[in-house]
Amino acid sequence: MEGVLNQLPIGLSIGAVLLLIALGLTFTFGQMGVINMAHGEFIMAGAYTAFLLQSVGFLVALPAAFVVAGLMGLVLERTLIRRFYGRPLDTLLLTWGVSLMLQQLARDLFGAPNVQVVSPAWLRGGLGILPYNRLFIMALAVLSVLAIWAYMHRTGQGRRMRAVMQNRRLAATSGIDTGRVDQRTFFIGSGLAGVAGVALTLIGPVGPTLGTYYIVDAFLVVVAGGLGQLRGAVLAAIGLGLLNSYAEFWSDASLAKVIVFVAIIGFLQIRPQGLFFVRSRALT
Amino acid sequence: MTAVEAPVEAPPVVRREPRRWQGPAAFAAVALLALVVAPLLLEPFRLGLLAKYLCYAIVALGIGLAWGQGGMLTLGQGVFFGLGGYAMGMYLKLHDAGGDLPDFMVWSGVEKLPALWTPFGNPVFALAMAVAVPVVVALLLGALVFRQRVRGAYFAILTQALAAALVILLVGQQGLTGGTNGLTNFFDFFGQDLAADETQRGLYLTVAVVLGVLYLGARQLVRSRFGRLLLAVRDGEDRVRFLGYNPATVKTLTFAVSAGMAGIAGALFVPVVGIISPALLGVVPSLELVVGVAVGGRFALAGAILGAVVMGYARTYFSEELPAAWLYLQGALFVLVMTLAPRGIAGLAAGLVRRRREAGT
Amino acid sequence: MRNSLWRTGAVIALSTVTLAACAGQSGKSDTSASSGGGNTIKVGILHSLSGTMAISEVTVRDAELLAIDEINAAGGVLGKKLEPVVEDGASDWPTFAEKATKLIAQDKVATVFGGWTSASRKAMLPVFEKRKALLWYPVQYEGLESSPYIFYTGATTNQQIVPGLDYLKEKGKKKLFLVGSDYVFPRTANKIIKAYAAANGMEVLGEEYTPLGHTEYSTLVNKITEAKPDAVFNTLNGDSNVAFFKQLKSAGVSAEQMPVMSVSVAEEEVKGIGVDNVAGQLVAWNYYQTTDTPANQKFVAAFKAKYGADKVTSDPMEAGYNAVYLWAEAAKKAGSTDVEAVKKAAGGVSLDRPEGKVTIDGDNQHVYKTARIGVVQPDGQIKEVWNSGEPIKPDPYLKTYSWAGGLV
Amino acid sequence: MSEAPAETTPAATASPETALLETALLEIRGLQVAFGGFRAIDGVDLTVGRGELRFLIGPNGAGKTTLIDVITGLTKPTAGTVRFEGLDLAGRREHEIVRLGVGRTFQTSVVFEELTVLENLDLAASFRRPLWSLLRRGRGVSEEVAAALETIGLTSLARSRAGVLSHGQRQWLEIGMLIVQRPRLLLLDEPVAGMASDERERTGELLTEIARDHTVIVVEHDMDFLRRYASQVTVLHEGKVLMEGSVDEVRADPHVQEIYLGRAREDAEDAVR
Repeated sequence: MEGVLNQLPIGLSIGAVLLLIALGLTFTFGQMGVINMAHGEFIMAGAYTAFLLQSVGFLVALPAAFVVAGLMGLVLERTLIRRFYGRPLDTLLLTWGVSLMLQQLARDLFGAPNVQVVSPAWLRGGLGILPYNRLFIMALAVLSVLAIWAYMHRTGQGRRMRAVMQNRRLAATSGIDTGRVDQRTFFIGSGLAGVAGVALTLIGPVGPTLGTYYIVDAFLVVVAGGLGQLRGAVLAAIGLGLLNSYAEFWSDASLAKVIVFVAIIGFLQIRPQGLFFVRSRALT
Repeated sequence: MTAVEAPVEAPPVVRREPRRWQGPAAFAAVALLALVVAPLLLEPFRLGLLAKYLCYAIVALGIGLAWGQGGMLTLGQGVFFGLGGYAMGMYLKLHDAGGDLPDFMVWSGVEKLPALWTPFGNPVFALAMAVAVPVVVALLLGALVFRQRVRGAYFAILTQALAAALVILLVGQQGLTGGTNGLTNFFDFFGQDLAADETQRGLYLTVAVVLGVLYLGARQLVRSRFGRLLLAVRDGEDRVRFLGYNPATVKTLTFAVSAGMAGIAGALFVPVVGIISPALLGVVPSLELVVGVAVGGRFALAGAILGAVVMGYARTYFSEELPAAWLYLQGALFVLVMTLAPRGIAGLAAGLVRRRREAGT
Repeated sequence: MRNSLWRTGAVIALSTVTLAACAGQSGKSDTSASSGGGNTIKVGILHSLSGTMAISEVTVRDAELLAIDEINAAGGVLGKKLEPVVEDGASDWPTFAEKATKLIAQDKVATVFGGWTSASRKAMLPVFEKRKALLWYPVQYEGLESSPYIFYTGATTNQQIVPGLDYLKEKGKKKLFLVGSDYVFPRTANKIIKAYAAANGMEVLGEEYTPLGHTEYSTLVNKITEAKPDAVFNTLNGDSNVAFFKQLKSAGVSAEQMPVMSVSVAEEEVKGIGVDNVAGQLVAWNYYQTTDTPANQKFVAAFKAKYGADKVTSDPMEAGYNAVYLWAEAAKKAGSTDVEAVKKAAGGVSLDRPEGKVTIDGDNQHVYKTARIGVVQPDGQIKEVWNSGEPIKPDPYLKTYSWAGGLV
Repeated sequence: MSEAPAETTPAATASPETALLETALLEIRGLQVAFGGFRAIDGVDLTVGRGELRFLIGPNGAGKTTLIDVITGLTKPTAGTVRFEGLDLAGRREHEIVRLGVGRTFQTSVVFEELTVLENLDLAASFRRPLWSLLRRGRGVSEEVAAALETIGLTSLARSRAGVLSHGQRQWLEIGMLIVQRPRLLLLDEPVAGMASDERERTGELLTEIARDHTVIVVEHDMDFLRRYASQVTVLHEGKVLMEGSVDEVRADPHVQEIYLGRAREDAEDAVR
């Protein structure tokens, strides 16, 4: 019985991980229609940043990873993705090519084996069933969501971002430099992947294939949550986290993945556009 | 309007109305090359590899149909390939076991042949299932997602998740499927020794002929009214509704056809290569198939086939010569093709032909 | 205009790739045609040099190449130098079969050293049996196999898992929890463990499998802590070990109260998991870098000299290194590299290797090996705490164990 | 998959003869549509009889296009009923409504640019064929399609890709595609928006010709066009029917004038969008 109760916080903490890895994607996918398969490799870049900076300090790695992954995203946006707006399926394949190259690059830079990232001492131990590092990840997820919300609703840049998101053409004719907004969006979305990468070093392996372990889950969260919807992503991540947690508790890890997939297909039967979506009158 | 629903990159401007004899002549030339020249020139090992690439080309043809013509980017084609492959593998396994339990069941602790396996002892049933199961799965998935107007990126991601889920399922049911090992160690193919060079040559010719027939069928489909309807659905699904058609039906049928092709390819792949395993139908192999189609040219059926063969050869070559560079090269090739030649080799070739024609007149 | 330039460039790039591929094929054929005689013996080395398994398999390739260098430096085999032909299995089982065919049919190698995963071995097995060629497989595996064309230089179950259980039993650990990746080796291993437990008054409280590459272990850790076993028997593979040990450690489960016995965690993996997460845990192998034999001191020194002082050596590497020596010795004994002659001569071939004395069992083509239980040390090395005293006779089908009667 | 073979003739979908006599072609009662809190349509009643040419006018945001969207199944109403030939259209999907005999065009024309003019028309004309028969290669031009080509004046461009057509030609092609569908109710959404004056004239003639043997509803707010081609007009304003009557009555109405005075400003905003 205690085990069943324990699955609740565990589910929430799985949800927090899902939310962290999917948050940046909600931006780039939801807002710009860019399906970035290299998102997983930005997570990896964040994790390697934590590896390189572990002598300096874990908390320093968070902003550093944000900047590193963000800059990688920015470069990707400027050099390649920019040419592909409005062609999301092509972008998907393009960024997959990029992700292959980034994986090999990581292999050449850091070696194929996993590297060791030591968790900071203050994250050892735990509260009840949840270790401190899980609580930290949950707190980080909450903070990230709050920061994003504040950015979008309380700053001029954020307002412009929302304007572009709702109606690109109107925003452009109203004098908003949509190119710059796109760059910023991509920087932030990729940067969030970097932050997720730092957090993941606490609980998972740090190696060249790290990104591939999370990318499909991240996309499922975005699909279930709806395009570009912050609250959709939050609810979907928590929902999938809980589902995962209980499905695995009562069956096993393999079956849990299949159950989650079936649940998402079923869910899309009821809400084909995800939890939340913006109504649109236009016809393609 | 969301960008997700934006139309795909427009195909070539040239109308496909070359001189009457050109198409059949080119087809005959390729057929001659594939059926006569290749078996004479290539040593058995290389011919076997070519047979493998041609199996992938059959899948690619289906992807070309679904993605190039119908705008449905399917990242889970490995699922259908695998279902076809497993159907064939189950028959071969039972045939080799000759009434006993297949070897892997013995070491997985299965004592009695599972009911699911029993009918696969019949080759006709197994062959029928190799096509029917993928088609039915595609019809079901298509009916569910297309009716709800799930499309574009959503559809791509769902098919990808399907591939991931199937792999996990296959791996988890070791007693039923052979787990990660998959099904392998086949000896006899309809009375022929699978290790013999003649058998492999015969298999190669079978694959080549099947590919040719499916290509002609797909071509007919593309040029029919249905093909135009498919193109219309690709470019304006919502508009098609107001022409009185249900796009979901059109897409589901096309998706099922492409799944059936992948199933046939999987069934042929098993005797050619001698193994079917979850690793062959997961997320990455499914994506690699799509890469091949993009490189060859997704808007032309022949381009899809060409792409699969070229990527197959490139993979073998680099894996023999520069294994560490393969990921870089695959990634780079892909980025280059998507940015510089989104219509692939076929698009480039069409462009060259057009330019020469313009220069000539 | 600019556009068409780009296009032309792309055409050239693509056709270069295609041409290069074709040229490569013909070049290959030429060399194979001229390789019939000469003063060298070609041997194949077939491991994943790319993909997920490259992490592990590259180190085995390095050890095998080291052995070939050493043998060549000592005069080669039958007066000829060994010439390695290295191929990449690309972590893809059919590719292993394809490359094995190439090595045998096109390069005409005398023997092949290769494979890591059971799946890759199963995929290669029909190729070697049909073409009557030899494969030396260097990794511990799930047993229940004895192909006449494969030599198994890693441990079979009675040389690793059974001793691991013996050790736990000796320490009074009666309640076990089984954790494994979802594939053949863990499932077979756990079947054996359950039979052993039933016969030895031990209890299996849970048996859980996770997909390969799984990284979310909080639910599993919860299941384990709720079941309260005396010990965990871990057959997880690869990256999953990292996530499992990190999450187990942060859940506050210590090695003292609930030790984890692992059979796929060696020196190389300890580095990736992080020593602090795995220190104090148990592992079962036949060889450690710290194993104290004269041959091992030589091996470790030679390996570091060739590949760098920071490199570690591990059990599969040593088994691969041994495989080359065992084959060379059998060929010398047979006076030929002919497959059937080598097979006949191999039985009884015995050498002092880094792990101690190894002897080929002619009946099942496995190797007598000494089982060693180790504890992970804070410096990342593994310290031996128990060994079987003498090499254990390989018994892939566990025929000599009465409790295993119902297994096969 | 099953629906296509079932409906092979237009008559198969028609309701019994008696119902035809008693009911109007289109009957809308108490229609409401809300987007979130915003009421795009707020209690509209509308009856269109057989053979009528009805103009729907009103400033931006009056609910004209939304009304058409509801009739054709693109938007679901919050309340109220839409009956076509006595059949309730609620819950029917777009293509099903088309199959009942309701066709429409869009403000921004969406023809299939990759297909030729002929192929576009052929596709529109074939929807009643069973699906399997579509697998055959369609060769030759049916009389119906040829006639439509003639009507819309695109015979000489029949084998050109629709992508090369001018804006006006596209609109005519759309109308042609609508004609070959043989609908019993045609809904045209701003057919002359963005057209040059000679194109407008040609479109007007086309409209008159079609209206001779079809029931047509036209959404338009070009007053000039209205004056020349309209007879019966319904004015919508803020989701409600403001008035119905002849063109002259409507133009003389002070309310309507008041609404349309503000139009210049809204048009400017429209251009921005």
